[in-house]
Amino acid sequence: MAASKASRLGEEYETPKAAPPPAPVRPRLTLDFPRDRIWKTRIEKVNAELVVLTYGTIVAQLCKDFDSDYVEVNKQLDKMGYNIGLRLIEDYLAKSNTMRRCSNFRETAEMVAKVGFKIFLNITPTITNWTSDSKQFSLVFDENPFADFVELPDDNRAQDELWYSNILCGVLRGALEMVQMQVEAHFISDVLRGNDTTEMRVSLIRYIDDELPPEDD
Amino acid sequence: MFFRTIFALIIINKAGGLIYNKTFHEAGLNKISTNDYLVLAGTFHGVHAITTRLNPVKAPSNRTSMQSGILTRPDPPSGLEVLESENFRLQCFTTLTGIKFLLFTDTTQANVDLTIRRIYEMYSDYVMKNPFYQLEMPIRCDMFDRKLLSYIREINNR
Amino acid sequence: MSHLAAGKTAGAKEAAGLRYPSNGKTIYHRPLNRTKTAELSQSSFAYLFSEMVTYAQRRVTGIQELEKRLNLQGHPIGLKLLDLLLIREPARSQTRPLNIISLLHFIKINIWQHLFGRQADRLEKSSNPDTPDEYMIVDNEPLVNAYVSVPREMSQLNCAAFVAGIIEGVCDGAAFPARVTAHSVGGKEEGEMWPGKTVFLVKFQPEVLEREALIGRA
Amino acid sequence: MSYYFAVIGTQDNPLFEYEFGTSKQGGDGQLRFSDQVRHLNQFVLHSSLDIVEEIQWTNGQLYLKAMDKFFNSYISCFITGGNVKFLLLHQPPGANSSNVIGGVGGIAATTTRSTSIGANPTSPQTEEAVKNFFTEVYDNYVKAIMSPFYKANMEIKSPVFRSRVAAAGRKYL
Repeated sequence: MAASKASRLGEEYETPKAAPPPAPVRPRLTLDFPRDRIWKTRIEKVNAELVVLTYGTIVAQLCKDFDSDYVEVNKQLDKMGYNIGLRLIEDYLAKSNTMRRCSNFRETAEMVAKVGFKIFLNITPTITNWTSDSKQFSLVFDENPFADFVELPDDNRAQDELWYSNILCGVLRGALEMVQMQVEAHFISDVLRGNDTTEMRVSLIRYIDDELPPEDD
Repeated sequence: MFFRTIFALIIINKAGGLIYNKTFHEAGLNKISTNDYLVLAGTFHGVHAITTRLNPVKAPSNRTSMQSGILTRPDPPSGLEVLESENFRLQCFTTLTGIKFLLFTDTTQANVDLTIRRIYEMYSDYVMKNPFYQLEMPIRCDMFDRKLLSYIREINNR
Repeated sequence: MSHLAAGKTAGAKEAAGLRYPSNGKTIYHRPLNRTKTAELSQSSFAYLFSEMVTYAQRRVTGIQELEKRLNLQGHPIGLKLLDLLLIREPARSQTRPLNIISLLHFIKINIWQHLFGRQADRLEKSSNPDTPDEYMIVDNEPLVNAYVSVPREMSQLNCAAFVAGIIEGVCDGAAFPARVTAHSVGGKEEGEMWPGKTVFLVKFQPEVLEREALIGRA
Repeated sequence: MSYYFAVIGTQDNPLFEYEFGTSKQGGDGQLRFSDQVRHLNQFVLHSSLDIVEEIQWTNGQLYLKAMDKFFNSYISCFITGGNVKFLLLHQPPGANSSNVIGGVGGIAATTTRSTSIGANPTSPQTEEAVKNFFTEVYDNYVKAIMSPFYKANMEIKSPVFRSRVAAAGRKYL
């Protein structure tokens, strides 16, 4: 299983070398608000099914508007997510009391998985499959609230073309762009497609440093 | 005499544009024109940008670099944070996304940090979650005004 | 009535249309009640709702059309919730609403409680003798509008049209076809207690009242 | 003993059909309807919709029990919140030749005929068994319609749903 997974993933990105030991992660949150406490005390909550059904109706509407052109639906979902990400980052920073930015991408991955996903979707995806240059990782979702109640259309295309939760890729892209990171994110597997896991690949393209001239060296 | 009073709030977008200004206590600060506020916002933004570059020479480089095989970047240097006159104090809070919240208060005002952070939370709720608000544009959100006013009133009447 | 195309004989090999994970886990394997009391952040809802409104806005020309679109997006949710909440009722109270009042109570109590964590604030019948087909569900502070400030030039708009669509879906599903619209009635003055107060106007089709009269007589 | 089960949409359109034989009293679950009978069954089921319409506004229960009879065929009904009907047509053994040959032939005779499920379509045991079958199907039906891609009155094509109905049939009938 592990071997087949590796070979499958191998098509998607550079062959992963044995990842170096993770860099020590300095805590970026004030001790007053560890993440479980944030979820319990600082987050206004609503019934999960309201959120899940609302997402479902958005995806269904897009499929209708774009005549089941799933490639286009993926794009639209990513775009919506991007717009959300641009705004959601402020909530993330305000609620988590984050005062300093992550010093490297490994730290960013930790914050995304353990704080971001926790406070917005109450899940903590697993970070895995780092590349040796620490610029790409995967988020593996054991649980995906958006996919509750979902069975993709049986039209011989949806399971090959539609990434049902694609909005999440856009959210990551938008949110990280606002804190000066250009990333690329896409799903490489989804249990809704019949895969055994739901996995998103996230890559750092570059740090956006607007106060410095573009790197010339 | 007014002690412990919040006079006004200004919000400046990433590009230095004034996107919000509200005076809470008419008797506290003399009225200045919207144009003056625009100039104030732009000027503060510019001065802030220059002060972020005014680092002691020996400070570690501000550049992204490789450290033990990982691309690393340091925290951005903070710029001007407080400006004080005989009659008021101006505190600036810059978010990691580059928005500046400027709070004008009485010079003896306590807990300004907390107040600004609470305002930031309101901004993230009532501005950023409003489908009719366009990023970087002037803020016209009834709900934000209402929540902000009642919060500040509570502090000023304390 | 014609037979459906799918295989009819017991034990027939299922047409392998959809693929499933090797652990076999599908929606059919998860208990329906798994997420009954689960919670997610209100922010997540707010962002999705906000994007739904923004997206809808790009595809319409007027406020009425925008409300219609939001209504359409809520409608299927109402249809689904009707059965989802019914199946979760204890067996003895598991009954279909047979008249307008029990249907509206189901909406005011069960639907609201489930979606918004509290009942709707009021339920009223139109006092106008000309409109015996109209009912009003009042929400002082619709959760969907928690962070929404409608610009002045669009003051006719109430984004809770989405909720109106959910209500309409419940009514249509239960065979009480109706048109449901959302109206802002909160005062705009400062110090107003419920500036976002919303009335959901439920207008039933004539056949619903006719049937109700028939059943009443029986 | 053979069964014909159908889910009927609000426009009287079929959303799902499934025929099966009993698995009780040594039944092998195989269908024993002749082609002729199968054709007739659809007609019988459809005509019972009129009766359903009569009683659905006087009885708010989901399970309406055996509410119609056509010669020796009994039709049990269950109505969902969304007014979709589950109809189950069942014939007691001996009702027609195809049944005698099959389902009942293999009876192990540990139970008497009068109390066995199906032998007496209106007995409390049968009512209970059919109810359990409907309840289990309802659970799966709700899962099917919860999918955002499911629209009202759409045919239910999921193979998992079909296998779930089959399993409920084996379990209770």
